[in-house]
Amino acid sequence: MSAGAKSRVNDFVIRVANVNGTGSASANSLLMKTIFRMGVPVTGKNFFPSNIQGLPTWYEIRVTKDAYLARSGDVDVMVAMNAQTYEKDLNRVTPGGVLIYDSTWPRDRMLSRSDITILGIPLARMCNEHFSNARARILMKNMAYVGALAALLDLDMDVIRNLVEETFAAKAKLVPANMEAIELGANYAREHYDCPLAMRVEKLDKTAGHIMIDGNTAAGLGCVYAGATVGAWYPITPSTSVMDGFKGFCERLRVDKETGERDYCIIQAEDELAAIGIVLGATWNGARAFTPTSGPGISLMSEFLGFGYFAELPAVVFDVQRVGPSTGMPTRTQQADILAAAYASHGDTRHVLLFPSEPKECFELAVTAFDLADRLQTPVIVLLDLDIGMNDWMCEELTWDDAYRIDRGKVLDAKALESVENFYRYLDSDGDGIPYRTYPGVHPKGAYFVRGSGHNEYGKYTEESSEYRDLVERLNRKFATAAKLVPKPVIQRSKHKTDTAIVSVGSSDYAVREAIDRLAATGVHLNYMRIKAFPFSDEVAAFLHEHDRVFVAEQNRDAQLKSLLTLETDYPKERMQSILHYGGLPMHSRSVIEGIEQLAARGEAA
Amino acid sequence: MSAGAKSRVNDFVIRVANVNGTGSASANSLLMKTIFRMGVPVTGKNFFPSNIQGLPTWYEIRVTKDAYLARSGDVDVMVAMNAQTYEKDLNRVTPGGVLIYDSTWPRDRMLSRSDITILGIPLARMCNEHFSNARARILMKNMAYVGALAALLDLDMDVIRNLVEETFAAKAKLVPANMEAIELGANYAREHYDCPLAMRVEKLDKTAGHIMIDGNTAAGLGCVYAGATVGAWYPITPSTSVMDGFKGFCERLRVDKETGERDYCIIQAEDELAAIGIVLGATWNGARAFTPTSGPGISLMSEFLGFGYFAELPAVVFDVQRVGPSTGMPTRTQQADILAAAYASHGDTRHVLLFPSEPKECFELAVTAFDLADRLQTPVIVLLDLDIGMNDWMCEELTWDDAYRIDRGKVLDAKALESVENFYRYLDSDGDGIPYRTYPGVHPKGAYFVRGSGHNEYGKYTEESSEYRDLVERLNRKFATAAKLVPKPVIQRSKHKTDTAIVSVGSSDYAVREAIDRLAATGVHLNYMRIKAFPFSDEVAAFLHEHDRVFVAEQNRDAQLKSLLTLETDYPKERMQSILHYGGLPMHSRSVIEGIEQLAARGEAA
Amino acid sequence: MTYIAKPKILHGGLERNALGLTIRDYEGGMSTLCAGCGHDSVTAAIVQAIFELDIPPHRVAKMSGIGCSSKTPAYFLSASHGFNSVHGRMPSVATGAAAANCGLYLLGVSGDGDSLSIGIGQFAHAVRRNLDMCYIIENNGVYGLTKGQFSASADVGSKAKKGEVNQQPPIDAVQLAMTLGGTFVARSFSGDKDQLVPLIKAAIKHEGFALVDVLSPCVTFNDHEDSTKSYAYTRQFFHRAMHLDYVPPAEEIKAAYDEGEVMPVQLHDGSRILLRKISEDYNVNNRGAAIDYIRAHQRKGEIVTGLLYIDESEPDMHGLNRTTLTPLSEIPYERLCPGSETLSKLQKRYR
Amino acid sequence: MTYIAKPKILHGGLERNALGLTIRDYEGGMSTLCAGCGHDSVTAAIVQAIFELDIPPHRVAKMSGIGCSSKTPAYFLSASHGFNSVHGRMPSVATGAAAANCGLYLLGVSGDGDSLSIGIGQFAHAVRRNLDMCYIIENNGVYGLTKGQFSASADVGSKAKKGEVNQQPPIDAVQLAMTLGGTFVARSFSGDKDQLVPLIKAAIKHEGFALVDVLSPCVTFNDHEDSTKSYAYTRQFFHRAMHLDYVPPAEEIKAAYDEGEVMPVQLHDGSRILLRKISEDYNVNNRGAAIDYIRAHQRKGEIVTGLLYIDESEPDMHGLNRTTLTPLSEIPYERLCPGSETLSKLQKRYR
Ligand SMILES: Cc1ncc(C[n+]2csc(CCOP(=O)(O)OP(=O)(O)O)c2C)c(N)n1
Ligand SMILES: Cc1ncc(C[n+]2csc(CCOP(=O)(O)OP(=O)(O)O)c2C)c(N)n1
Ligand code: SF4
Ligand code: SF4
Ligand SMILES: [Mg+2]
Ligand SMILES: [Mg+2]
Repeated sequence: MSAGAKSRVNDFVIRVANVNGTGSASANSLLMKTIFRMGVPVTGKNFFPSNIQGLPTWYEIRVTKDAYLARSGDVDVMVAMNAQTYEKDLNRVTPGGVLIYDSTWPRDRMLSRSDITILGIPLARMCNEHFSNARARILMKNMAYVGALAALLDLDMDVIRNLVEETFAAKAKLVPANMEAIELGANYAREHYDCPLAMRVEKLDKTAGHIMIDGNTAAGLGCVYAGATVGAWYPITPSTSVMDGFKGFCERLRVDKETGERDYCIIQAEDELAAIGIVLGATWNGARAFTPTSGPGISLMSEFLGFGYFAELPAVVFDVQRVGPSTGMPTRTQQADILAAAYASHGDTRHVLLFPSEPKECFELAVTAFDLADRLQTPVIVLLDLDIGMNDWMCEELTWDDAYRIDRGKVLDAKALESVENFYRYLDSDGDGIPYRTYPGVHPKGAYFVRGSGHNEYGKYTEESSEYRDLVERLNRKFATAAKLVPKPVIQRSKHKTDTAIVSVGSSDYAVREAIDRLAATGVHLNYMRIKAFPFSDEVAAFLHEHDRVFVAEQNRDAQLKSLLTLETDYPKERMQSILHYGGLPMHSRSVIEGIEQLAARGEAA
Repeated sequence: MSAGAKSRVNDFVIRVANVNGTGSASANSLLMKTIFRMGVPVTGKNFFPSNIQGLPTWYEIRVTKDAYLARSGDVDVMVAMNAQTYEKDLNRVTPGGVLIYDSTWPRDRMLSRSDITILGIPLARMCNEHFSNARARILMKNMAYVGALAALLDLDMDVIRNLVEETFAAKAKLVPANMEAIELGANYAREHYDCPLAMRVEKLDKTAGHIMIDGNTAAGLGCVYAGATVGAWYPITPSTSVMDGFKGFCERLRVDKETGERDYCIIQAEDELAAIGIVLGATWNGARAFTPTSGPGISLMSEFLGFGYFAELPAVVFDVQRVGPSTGMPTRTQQADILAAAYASHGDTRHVLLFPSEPKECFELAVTAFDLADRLQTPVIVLLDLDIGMNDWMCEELTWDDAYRIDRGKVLDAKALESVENFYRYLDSDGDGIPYRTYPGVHPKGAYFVRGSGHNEYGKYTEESSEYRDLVERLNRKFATAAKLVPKPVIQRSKHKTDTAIVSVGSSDYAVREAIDRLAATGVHLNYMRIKAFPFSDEVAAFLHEHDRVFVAEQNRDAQLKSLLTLETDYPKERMQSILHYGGLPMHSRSVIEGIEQLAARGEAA
Repeated sequence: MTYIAKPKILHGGLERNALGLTIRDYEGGMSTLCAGCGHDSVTAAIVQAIFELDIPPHRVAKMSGIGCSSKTPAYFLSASHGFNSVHGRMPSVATGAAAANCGLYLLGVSGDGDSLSIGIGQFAHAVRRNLDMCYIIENNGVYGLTKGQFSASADVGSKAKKGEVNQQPPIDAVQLAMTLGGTFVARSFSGDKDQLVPLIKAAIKHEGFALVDVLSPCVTFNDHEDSTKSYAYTRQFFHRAMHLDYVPPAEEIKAAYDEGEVMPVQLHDGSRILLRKISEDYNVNNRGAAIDYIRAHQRKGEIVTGLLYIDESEPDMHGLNRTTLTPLSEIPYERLCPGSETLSKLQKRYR
Repeated sequence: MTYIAKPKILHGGLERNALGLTIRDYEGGMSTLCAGCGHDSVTAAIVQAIFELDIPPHRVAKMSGIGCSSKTPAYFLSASHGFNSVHGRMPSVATGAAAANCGLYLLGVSGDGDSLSIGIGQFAHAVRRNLDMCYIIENNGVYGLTKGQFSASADVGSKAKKGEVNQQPPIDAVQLAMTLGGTFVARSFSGDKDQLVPLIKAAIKHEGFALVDVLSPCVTFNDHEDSTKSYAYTRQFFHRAMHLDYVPPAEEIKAAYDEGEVMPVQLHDGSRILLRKISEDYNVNNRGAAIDYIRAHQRKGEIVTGLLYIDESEPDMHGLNRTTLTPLSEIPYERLCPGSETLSKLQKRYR
């Protein structure tokens, strides 16, 4: 084996091509979890179609000793289980890579490549011979390729067994069959090919203290810890699992053992307009409430979001972004709702945004979102995307500080109301643009009238220009306060002095970080800022001004983050350049590197 | 009379304060129309409440020999008919002005001013003595103040009589009563005060070839001339009269005398989501269709607007802007839907916008909107505002070129389809980003599938990154084509060389033009550009680049036009400064002048 | 008038209820509606009803959408919380409000445009959830606030002020609610305060979604001849299916009735509705029969009013969701947050 | 099977219809739905019906929203125009399409989620307008495409795959349409092609809004035990109120029936629906009776199928609007533009 090849230990990408609805999901996560438990950092990306059964689906697992959790852009080991896409999958393999196919059926001689290794394994035949039940034969084929990979990649069989036992803890009788299938694949591989391959997995200790979880589940858990009690939603991919997560945790943690009574109320709304309406009604009435949705939902919620901004009601919205415009590609990822969310609704409206970059932040920023919404009395939109939301990411274990107390903001309770002369809902008594609110029914003095029409600081209806101006100018002051309260950007400075920086947001983070490292190796040094929230805290503009040139990397066509920076900071727009990745599959480090190299080249030219 | 006073002939502002639902509207338009027919340029602004009866309402008439049709900011003659607002109205009068009140009831001695002339006229008493019927007494009070003003301002009684006769052509028996009321007021004024006042009207010949009309009616008429056959809407102030206009003209011009059959179909939808859906269904099926709405409607339409952009369907939307956010002030004016309209919907979406500045342009741009929508196969949003839409403006007579032929864009008819091998809906065969379309039912070869989900250039469903990228990049090419096709900005250059310019849009036009003239008189010279459309044609950036400093005057809080210029041109944002007027009453020249003077001052300082 | 003993007059003028409050304490801001608007009479009935129910004003949440009707919450109960939402979307806001705090009385006021056009979807699903609220539709057959366009409740043949004649079949909120499983369905007339006040009381006390569709003429845009929603027309054709009284819990029934003449309906809190002079062919507990009865009279051009259907047995939204009896908004955070230990346990499956 | 003479087999295999087209010409792309999905059977029935109606494919416009059901227009009539709109908003798009061109056959396919949750408002108003279209709801009680949440048509007590039991009362599209004045209301079952094909034919020929609510099981998320929308359950409890056949215009009725056994219903174009073995207590022209009948069987746990109500007398949307018979999209511009002279005359009143 060449030295080059050697260096591929714990550093390569597996892609499994399959058909959806054939139960490959569990096989793939078994594969990934095994590597994770062997202490080797790993990440998995699921590329699935927008239907339920029978269409091509791919699962990509990156084994990355350096914990580069983005896609690399390569495919080193392809498991081609789908005849339909065989040719495409074959061509996708990076030179020097390996392709494994089901040799039960002879493959088209025309379809071959000399620059990769092609290994046939008669998965279907072995399973058909070994298993009688039809459904089992289909499912076990997947376990069989796990076995084959176990042998070829030198995976730890005990780890696999433990995982299989955990997975089928409920139906233990399924364990043997699954293990047999795995053995079938493993044995065949060992007998016919010299295992392991150059690309293989060696135990490390780099995953301790970490978990593998998807961002939607983590966000749902965050809502539980934030004390949210009302969740309203209308199902939409890829946001559905946020509510599934919340529901699951609530059923475990919020149901009275005796009475079966629930400390939460989840309402499946008739549509997104109703979902956000329910949230606003609930927060007005003193509960913490949220709704998860996706692009089309944001469009439908925009009238109500403007109401929330103008009438000053808290609300937490999770927008798990998918490919737009319109219905777009519901099972593909993008970061293209940034502007729609920031300025949702007609009139002079603006909203507070949070941008988690991985599951742990989904958990943490979920909590932050509720605090900010209550403190600022305005909707807060948490922008995830399909990649963060639905893929399993390796991240640090979630932690909780029991000393933490939630911030319900400026709320006058019965006692406080007792002591005040009069209560005026929209009076800016503290100069921070944030008035005091009350919960209905708490105290006679607390009564006020919420409306989306013109109102003055006493909460009375008005059509007076001056009172209207006072109101919207105070809302601006409040937004300035928001800029002070939101999470600051994450800044990473190069060891070398540099006048060039790169900025990104959300799930683009890992791809950018890897690109920065690799470029550094080539002598290109970049400082880095990841935006975590809008409105931008002072640090954002300050960082930009430190640099003559700033690359903005994001996953949309229209440079939406760059647009927001252009509008909402005083940094000259001429000095910002875009690196855009918007095909719907998660951004990989190579696209960032190539983007920067091209721009740099042009830069020199200019 | 002082020389100063003399100079007020044909140059002053009347404001009538009244209670809505008391029939003052007809009296005020009689007043305005009289001045108009006397050949003196005039403009009227109605400030009415968001209810039906019993609240304060004001009507402002500017008599302006120089045809400055914006508000001046002054009130020279106040007719205080509303006791409720008397104090406010009294204080609103510009020093040197006149206040007329109903002296039937003694007015509060405390409420007086030495710097204005106060004239009492016992309007109610006279009418009560003269008329028996209760309703008549109320209505005639209004005619009586018209009479008083006729005497005080030296209005032409014959013109008034003719107008009264035209107004009551249908119910001629009402003419005498109205004329009597007018005489009552006139005689009383003549007997008790020396008429006319310094501020008076003298016949001119400056209104020939002009009409007085509101923008909504003109837009509705434009839809008729554009050949629109389907109109869908959900009522909302201030856009309702667009459809009322269209309906009225269609009833006169599009109904078959014999059969009563209609060459149009107006559908009052159940809400705005349905209204835009109906429009998209109709244009897809070959008709020209439109919907008028206002802010909240734009928010509700945003999902469908994104669909229209992505599936490439024509649609014409009139957004008659009112004060936002949310319900805001429905009977006040603003230009605050610019960003919401330009980027309506989630994902990378953008829309073609048109900005008429007065009724004649509403008529013309309505036609342009349909041509562009068909040519570009995308929604076109025409942004009016309450001021243009609902107030009567003096403008040039509408003209029509019978040689004009509408542009239905790239449509393959049965003959064309007969001759083609295959028809592919989304193929960019001309390189301008605009594909060919067909109408359903025309020819078997024309069949295709419209969807808001991913599709390739052949119109087939896809989830392929490369095909998706091709699609959205072509949409960008199409938008570039749009920039070439939309109306160019209106540019006015100062006779003096200057490096400073001002930019405005829509109904801000007249206020800015007047400000430019008055500033020129003080030695401040400005070039001027009025934006007529988005995307911006090359002339927009070119004009900006001619200047070191650009003021952007608009009627919203968040500088939305400036934001659009910042994002969509390469002109340095640092060189643009905002002049914002957003209280809900139409922008007046003084606010522009003061704005520029302040910025200029700061500018020097800096 | 009702059969229950009226609160006694205290010395020194105004009548006081059990809370010692006078009717003034239940009034609101000055109405800005047109003089004679039916909606103002409904406002008066609401004030009367809640005053007589002895409910502390601040325990009532007033919900509405957009329209002249939806403005009225500003004209009653100034001491209550009010929520004037966006057009047609009040039901969802009320749903959230109910979810957050099951302890408040939710009183919704909407219009026929607000509820049957833009809002019909939310209306339908609030009925389906049996949301615990009193939902009043002030029904005038037009969009008043936007100056008189036909609404979805306009009858076929009814003429608009400008002369246009409506051709489309009306949507009847009452039959719609029946079909959707509504548990309290009533219709009344703004001009029939005797019936309206006890109906509103019962609607407020009903545990579940209580619809009161009130014919409430628009004097400015729909009170002319050939309008089927004018005062004159409604007065002529409305048909009381019954007289009714509301009897608070505790209170025993004073008056003596002959057998069969009265039909008492028991509400959750022990209060009762007494249906009197009810036409024998009418069964207020039978959905199908009620629909037939209404349709039959409809064919005769009659508008049946009264409590048309009631079912106290169905669970409301909280029942369906098994939420705790403590208002969610009042559960202390400590009870809601599982804490760090649980968090680390929870993560086992993700390791 | 139907009683009308089948098109004769031509030499050289496939049956051809009056247009000389074979059934292949009415098929669509390969279905990407789950194997066994009820929707695929409905697709087959649609293909059959339109083939037998001799309608040129390109004269049909396929309309849908979003969902597995709404995907099906891609799987039939590839030679027709298709419009896959946004979720729940197909009725408005169809309304516009109908307004623009009254000459096309509009065929809408939706789901219970698409039509009864997010889309219920547009659905209700399309019914009210009596929009001339065939509107098929492929009803499976769940949101298939988003993986099996309950839809608004889920029955009380029905169990989800994950075990959750639905508590909320279902919204029945059939009763809803009846209440809203629907002029053609039918229900069927994806597994009952004999009934479904003639029903779809009649629905397409009906001049006005024709609802066909088709129980169409979701094998992946709602075909298990304790689901009331499973194949097994539906097969067991669906109750044919009648057998029916569709007889095209011209065609005279071949078979002889005994008096009373058959009830013919005449459609606008002269074609007829023959209702046979109709239970004597059923009257297809009586709205109230139909509702009763359905409810009665519902109480017995039975799902009545067939043509439940029809009224050919009501005008459709174009009738209501008095639009010209020429499709608006085909009126030449010259006829629509009043020209310069009129323009100057028009302006008199503004001078
Ligand atoms: C989204 C939206 N669309 C339209 C409007 C305009 N609008 C205000 S009230 C109203 C109709 C009110 O009718 P109804 O509910 O019957 O109330 P009424 O005035 O008749 O009492 C409409 C269409 C709005 N405010 N918001
Ligand atoms: C605005 C919007 N919200 C949510 C969704 C997600 N979504 C797609 S299909 C669907 C429900 C489909 O259910 P149904 O209409 O019954 O169709 P089925 O799949 O059951 O045939 C939902 C909620 C969407 N596409 N758009
Ligand atoms: S317009 Fe009609 S509904 Fe509105 S306030 Fe006046 S009378 Fe009442
Ligand atoms: S998920 Fe259900 S509805 Fe969707 S295709 Fe599969 S079986 Fe049919
Ligand atoms: Mg109304
Ligand atoms: Mg379904």
